[in-house]
Amino acid sequence: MLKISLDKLGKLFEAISASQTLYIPTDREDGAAEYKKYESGMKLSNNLNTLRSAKDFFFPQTENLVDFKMEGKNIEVIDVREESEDFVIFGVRACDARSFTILDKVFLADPVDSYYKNRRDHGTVVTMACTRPAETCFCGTFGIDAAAPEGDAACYSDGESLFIEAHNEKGQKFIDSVASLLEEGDAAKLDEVREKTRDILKKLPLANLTTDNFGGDKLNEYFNSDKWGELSQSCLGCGTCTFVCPTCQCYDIKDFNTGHGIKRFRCWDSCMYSDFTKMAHGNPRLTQLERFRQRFMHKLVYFPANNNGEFGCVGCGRCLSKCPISMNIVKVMKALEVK
Amino acid sequence: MNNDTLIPYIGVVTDIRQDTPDVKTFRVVSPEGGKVFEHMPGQCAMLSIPGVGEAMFSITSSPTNKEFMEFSIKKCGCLTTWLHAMDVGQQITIRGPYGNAFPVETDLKGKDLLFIAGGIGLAPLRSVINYVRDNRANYGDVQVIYGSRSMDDLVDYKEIIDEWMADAGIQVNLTIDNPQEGWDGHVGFVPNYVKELNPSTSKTVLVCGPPIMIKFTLAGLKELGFTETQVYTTMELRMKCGVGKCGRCNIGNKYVCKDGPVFRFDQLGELPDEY
Amino acid sequence: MQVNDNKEFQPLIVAFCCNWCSYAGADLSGTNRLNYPTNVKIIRVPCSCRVNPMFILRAFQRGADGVILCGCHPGDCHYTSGNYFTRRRMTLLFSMLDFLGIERDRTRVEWVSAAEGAKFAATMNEFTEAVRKLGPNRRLEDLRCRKQ
Amino acid sequence: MQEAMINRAKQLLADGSVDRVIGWKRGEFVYDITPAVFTSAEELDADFVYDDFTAANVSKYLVKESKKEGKILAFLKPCDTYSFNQLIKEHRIVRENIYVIGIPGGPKLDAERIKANGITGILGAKNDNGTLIIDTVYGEEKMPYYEALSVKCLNCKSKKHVVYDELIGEDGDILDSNRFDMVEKLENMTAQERYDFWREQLSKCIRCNACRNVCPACTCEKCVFDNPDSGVENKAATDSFEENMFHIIRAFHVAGRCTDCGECSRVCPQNIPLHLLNRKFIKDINSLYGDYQAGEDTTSRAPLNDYKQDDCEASIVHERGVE
Amino acid sequence: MQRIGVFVCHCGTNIAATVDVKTVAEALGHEPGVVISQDYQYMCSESGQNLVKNAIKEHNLTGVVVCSCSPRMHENTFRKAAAAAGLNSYMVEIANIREQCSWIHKDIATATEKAIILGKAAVAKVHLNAPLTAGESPVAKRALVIGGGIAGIQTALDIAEAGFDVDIVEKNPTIGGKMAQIDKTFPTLDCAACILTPKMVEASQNEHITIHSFSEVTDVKGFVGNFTVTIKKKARFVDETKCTGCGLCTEKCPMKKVPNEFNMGLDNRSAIYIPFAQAVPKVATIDPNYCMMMKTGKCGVCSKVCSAGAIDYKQQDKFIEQKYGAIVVATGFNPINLDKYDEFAYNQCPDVVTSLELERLMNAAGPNGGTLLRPSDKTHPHKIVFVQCVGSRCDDSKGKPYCSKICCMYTAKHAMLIREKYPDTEVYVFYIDVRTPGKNFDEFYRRAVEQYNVHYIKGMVGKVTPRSDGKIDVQASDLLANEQLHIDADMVVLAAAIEPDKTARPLATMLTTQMDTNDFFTEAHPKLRPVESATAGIFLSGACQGPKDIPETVAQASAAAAKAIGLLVKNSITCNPCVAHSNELMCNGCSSCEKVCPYGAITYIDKEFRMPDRTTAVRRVANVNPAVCQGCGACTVACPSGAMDLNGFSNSQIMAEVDAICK
Repeated sequence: MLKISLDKLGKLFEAISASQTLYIPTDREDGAAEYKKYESGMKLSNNLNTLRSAKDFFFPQTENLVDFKMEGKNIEVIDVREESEDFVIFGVRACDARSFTILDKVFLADPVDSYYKNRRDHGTVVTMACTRPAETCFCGTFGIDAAAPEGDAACYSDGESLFIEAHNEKGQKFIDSVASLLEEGDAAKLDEVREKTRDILKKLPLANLTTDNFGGDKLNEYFNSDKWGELSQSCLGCGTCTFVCPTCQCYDIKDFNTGHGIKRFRCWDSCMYSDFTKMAHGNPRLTQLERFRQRFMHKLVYFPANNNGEFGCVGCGRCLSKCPISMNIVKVMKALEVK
Repeated sequence: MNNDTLIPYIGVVTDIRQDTPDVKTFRVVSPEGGKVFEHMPGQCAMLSIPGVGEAMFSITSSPTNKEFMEFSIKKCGCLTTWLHAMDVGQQITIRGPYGNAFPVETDLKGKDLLFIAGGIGLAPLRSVINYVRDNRANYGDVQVIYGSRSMDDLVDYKEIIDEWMADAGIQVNLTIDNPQEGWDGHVGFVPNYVKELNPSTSKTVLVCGPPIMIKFTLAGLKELGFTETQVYTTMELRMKCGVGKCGRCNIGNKYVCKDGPVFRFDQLGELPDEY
Repeated sequence: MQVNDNKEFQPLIVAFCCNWCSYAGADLSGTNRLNYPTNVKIIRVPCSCRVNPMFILRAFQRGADGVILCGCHPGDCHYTSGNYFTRRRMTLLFSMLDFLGIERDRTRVEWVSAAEGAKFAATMNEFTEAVRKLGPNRRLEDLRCRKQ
Repeated sequence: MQEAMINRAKQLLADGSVDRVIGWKRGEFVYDITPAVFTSAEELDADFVYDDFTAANVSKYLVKESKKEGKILAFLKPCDTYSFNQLIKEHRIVRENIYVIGIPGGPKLDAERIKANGITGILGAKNDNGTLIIDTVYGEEKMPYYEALSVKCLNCKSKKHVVYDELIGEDGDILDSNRFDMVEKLENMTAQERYDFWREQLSKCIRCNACRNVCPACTCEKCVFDNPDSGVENKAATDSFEENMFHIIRAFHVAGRCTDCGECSRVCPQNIPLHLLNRKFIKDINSLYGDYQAGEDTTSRAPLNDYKQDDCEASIVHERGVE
Repeated sequence: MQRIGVFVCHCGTNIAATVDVKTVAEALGHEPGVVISQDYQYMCSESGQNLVKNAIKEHNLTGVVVCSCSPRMHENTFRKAAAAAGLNSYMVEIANIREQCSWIHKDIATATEKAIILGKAAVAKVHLNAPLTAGESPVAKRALVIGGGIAGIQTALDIAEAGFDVDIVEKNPTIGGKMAQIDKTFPTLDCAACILTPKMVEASQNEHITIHSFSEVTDVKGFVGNFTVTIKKKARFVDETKCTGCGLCTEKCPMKKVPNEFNMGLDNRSAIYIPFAQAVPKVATIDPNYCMMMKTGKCGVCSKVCSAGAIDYKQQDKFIEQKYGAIVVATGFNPINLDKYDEFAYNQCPDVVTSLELERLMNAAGPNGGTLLRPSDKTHPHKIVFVQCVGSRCDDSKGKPYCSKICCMYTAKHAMLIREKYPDTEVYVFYIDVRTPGKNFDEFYRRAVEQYNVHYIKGMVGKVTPRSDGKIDVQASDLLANEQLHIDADMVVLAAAIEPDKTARPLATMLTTQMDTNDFFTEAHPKLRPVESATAGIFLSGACQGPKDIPETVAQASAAAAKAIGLLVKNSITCNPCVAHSNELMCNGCSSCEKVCPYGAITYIDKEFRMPDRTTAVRRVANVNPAVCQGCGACTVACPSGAMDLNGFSNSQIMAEVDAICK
């Protein structure tokens, strides 16, 4: 396997960013990690994961869809789409890498979302295997191996060097573009590291969480569970879980009148919001109970029902640490499981 | 880049017809003339005035009409108020067609059809009725039971009288909720009228109207011996994208905009009660 | 004097004027033919206390470079107390904008009575100049609204 | 403390004084505690928790809970009692339906602050004379206790309960806090520096509305930012302006009503120091219109609904501090 | 969407010389919703108005924008024109392109550009205008006057004169107020009783006037034209309808040691009493704090001697509720309490008196039958010192910051009367300034100095010390002579500041009227609406609004009456439709709006709502009374949820204007 010494990472980043835009997770002042466009001297974060998920790269919080110009009774439609530039997201964790597969199932399903596809086509995902998972991690629940992430190319660290391997053509192209910096290395030590990681994963508090009970077949049973009331009673109805979630993809389309034209944009929306399904003559999801239920039913039941049993959660643990009142999918799964 | 379904076309409103005090029917063509796109009966389109709003409306004209599309729109919100105030010649944006359609070329083919509509609920069915009329040979008996609050609230009344009632191929039964001067037809609620008329259970039913009417009509049909697999309806939920991605019209594992809006009642029964 | 040199930056000034004093004061400066720049556009409100902070932010969002609020002198409010509330609200709002690093000279409250046509014109001249010096509002604008 | 609270709650449930108890429920880890309503002794015994990580202010839940039938027991920390009082003052909660037990407050620990120190896999934590000893998947870790404290507790303004029906533990005093230090520090920066500071902070905003939805002062039936008819509705911070707009207007709407409970900053997933905006208003109000502590009482006039004929002019903003 | 007509006025050349009106009309014609855009020489002329009217009919307009002079000039003209053409008059907006454009700008290009923008803002606003209808509310044809002093009496008489029923509520057993206690009036020196008592009698005999003496207002509900007032008739233990006022009871009453309020406590009265001979109503009142019967149950003399059988020891307070269209406040004033003024020894020496006490001492019906005697030893004082501004124009918390206005003149009056009657008496007046603006006032003062040789000394009295020999040592400074003085006075008279009656503050709260920091009622406008309070339907009469002498009081009383009559003659009042209204679905019931409303137009009601989940819930929501709201909009900003909005100047309208201007 090809490798590069960890102390030469800077050089690697320089080389990548010379030809295309590179995003790496880097530490913020408050200690949290976030993806930033690489600039010389920027350090790769040691944090396990970024505060916001990597979905922003393909499905940004807001994006302009189309512009209109209004003149008298006439409307002019202005297509604002532009071909995306090539970019690399480096250091994506296994959970986030899987989230792209899930988002693909939505946005690349017919009719293809050209905005998403445009960025997906031009982005190369380079993942990074985890070595220090956190207590909130439960990617294993969804069959994700944090020590062997997906992505176009994957990296593994043995503490001294970073090993890189391609998973597909795009990944290979990426490796080829920086091949001059890489050398052939002995990946023997990697297995050791990987085993160690897997041992830790097994010891995590949520290691035994399973999805065995869930899936599309018991839809109404889960829907009608009497647990929802208790689970949702303290939900604030904010969108934190939705917005930090790597797989949540609901959006709203809105018009903004700039004074000299209309910009139609889409932005993230949350099924937790009271006006999400509100219509002029009523709202099918009247209370927070229904809205809360929708989010978890979608991830644990509806999504798998439509996608061959694949769940709409990747176990990244962001909602576990970010929910203002610490209600989350794990608690929901455990509560429903009891039944 | 390929055209994206979220980027709309321009439509020109060439005719506006006041159907009832709060329903107008708008005729829409492409700026170059002709229809903006083809559709099947029961399908919908997203109409919008940029800056005002965008909403899903069922296409009330039949696909067999090759010149224009029509939309019967009830004034109830911001966008519809705007649409009601506009003049002929106004451009709007339009995208679609969205959703499934009534299975006119499959399950409904060769069947005796019973259309039951209440109020503005006639709008989506009108597309099917005219489609059936234009392909009359492909279907058996056709009966339309249509009711509204009053005479004035019967949408497309002129077409019903002038064309449908004059059409020997279909039977039309009209009713209004309360007696009214100048009305010598039936008076009473649609569900009751259906029971009174006691249609043959061999018919396949297409029903559309206010939720309460649908509920009682379905109950009445069951009493008459109809099964849920015989009855189709079309649903309305808040929609944004129209292509099953934005998440708004999600009921269970279905998206109304993509998997609907036409559902058979047995399919609806499998969904969680959240519509 | 008004300068119409195209090269010079022409700020957009939105002035909210209360109907009873300041709007009348503005009328008076018109009646007396006292010039002030065309940059100033007046919006009439019943009382300065009708001005919601959201209106002021809205003006900045849409491209205003300065917002001035004029009302009756304290104690002279047609509605007895409106401008006292205005004063507190605007003091706090301006202080907050300042706290966020928005240039202070883009906002102002001035009490102008119906008799103070000259003061109105002078205030507008002065304020327009102050804003002109600051240049275009960049810290509180909405990029989408920027004129091409 | 937790024991005493559970016992008292059970007593009150048993003798019919209250029908429900609002408190906190233990989670999967030591720190993920969820506000919850308990209706039975069994539930209390099983799940009720009150410890160093129990930070959530439950007073806002009483807006809904107090309108339900029956009486509810609420455990309120000193800072929560201020929010509670303010809600009473604004007629948002039905006092008769609530039995308030004042309980000692913080300082509380914040798991996010522990994690910010690079400590991960947290399984437990305890204070050992100023050092926090954290049990993790990766073994024992240590950090200064002070650095693990929730931001909202660092500048505690009061340990006194301003309202209660009974107390468990002793009442404290109003503290001479240094809560305005950071505001002052910002005030002393140049306008450009302040602008840069806030741009960096507010550009992190993801408009999740957690700050608003947790805020005990934000109990509007419909928020202007959710109301399409308000003209300022916005769902996403589509432009830097909207990031500013949302936070300025939110702070303005709670100015004179914000009790400085610190929940906004506690819940912000992006760690934006939102409380500084509110504190700026509090500081201004104190210095311009006289000391005022929202929630201290239920009768005083809020500073923005009040005036004095000799209030300072708005131009004071132009005259003071750093340009 | 509206169908809007735009009408651009040339105003001769007033507009057209600087603004290219054709270009303006052309540009505005392209705005959305504008179906016709025209310019015309004089839009306000009859033919101009016809142009507007015809266009409204012809084009079926739903909105009109007139680009012309200030709306303060012709907004009403065009509103009327619109109404005449069948369009709601509130669908008209004016773009001010004269005063705020053509007249202040010189360059045609930029002025035209600005005029277009102003026009666009008006068009944007009209798009969001809604037809408004002025509501009407009926007027109860009855007035309430609170306070039965000269102000209240005059107001009541004037209102009654116009044929309206009017009630006077007086807290004391008799009407008359302070004027009844005064001996002579300045500057004419005529007898106060001689001019007041006929008015009191007139009031009592007027068929339109009902006097509720010994009564208080305890509750006020409602709004202009429609107040509901609860009046407490305090128990006087004498049946008013039976008592003939013969006075036998007061003579026979064994308890005679009650300080007589009417004479400022300078003599005593009986426990059952009639305040003074000309009291109206002339009805006895039992003072339960002193009555033996009431205190011990043993006595009953008055009951025995009353041939009318009017005594009723068991009488209870009675509450009556009455509807009024207008309320006049005439609660008057009182001298301030001088307890804090140790330096003047008011509490230590009976011969240090206030001016009002001096009035009683000199009054023929007073304790000494009109002979001026020292209260301490009933001897004639030979040296009297008057101290001015005791508690007036005072910076410290003991006194009042304002000038009490009447003291200079009454002191001159006192000095003059004393010198006239007792020429052997030396009179000193210590003053800061002598203020005599008023008809014949300065002449009056000069007579005191020049004709009566009153010693006016500009200076302050530092200390007043009663001496054991009965004299009073007055230490003072003469600022003009720059020397310290010691005067051995026999009497010292303090011109105590006056302050509003203590009952005014709670009353103001009930009436939701404003008061200043000194508890004087605040007038709606200090210059233009001096007798109206800011709360519609509440008028101010006399010294409750500020210190006043008698003629001013009477003038204001009549003015207040005129204002009240102006209201009462209407069968209903047209309300300004540009008022606030609350969207109950969004209202939090937090009371912020109520707190900032200067008119008390907002009340809270508990209303039942159908919740979206089909349950019902009772919520506290704000309710604006459109008859009381004046449309300032303070509440709209105080409301965080935006539930409160203002007709005619709605949030969306103003924001649309902002948008249009910034476009």
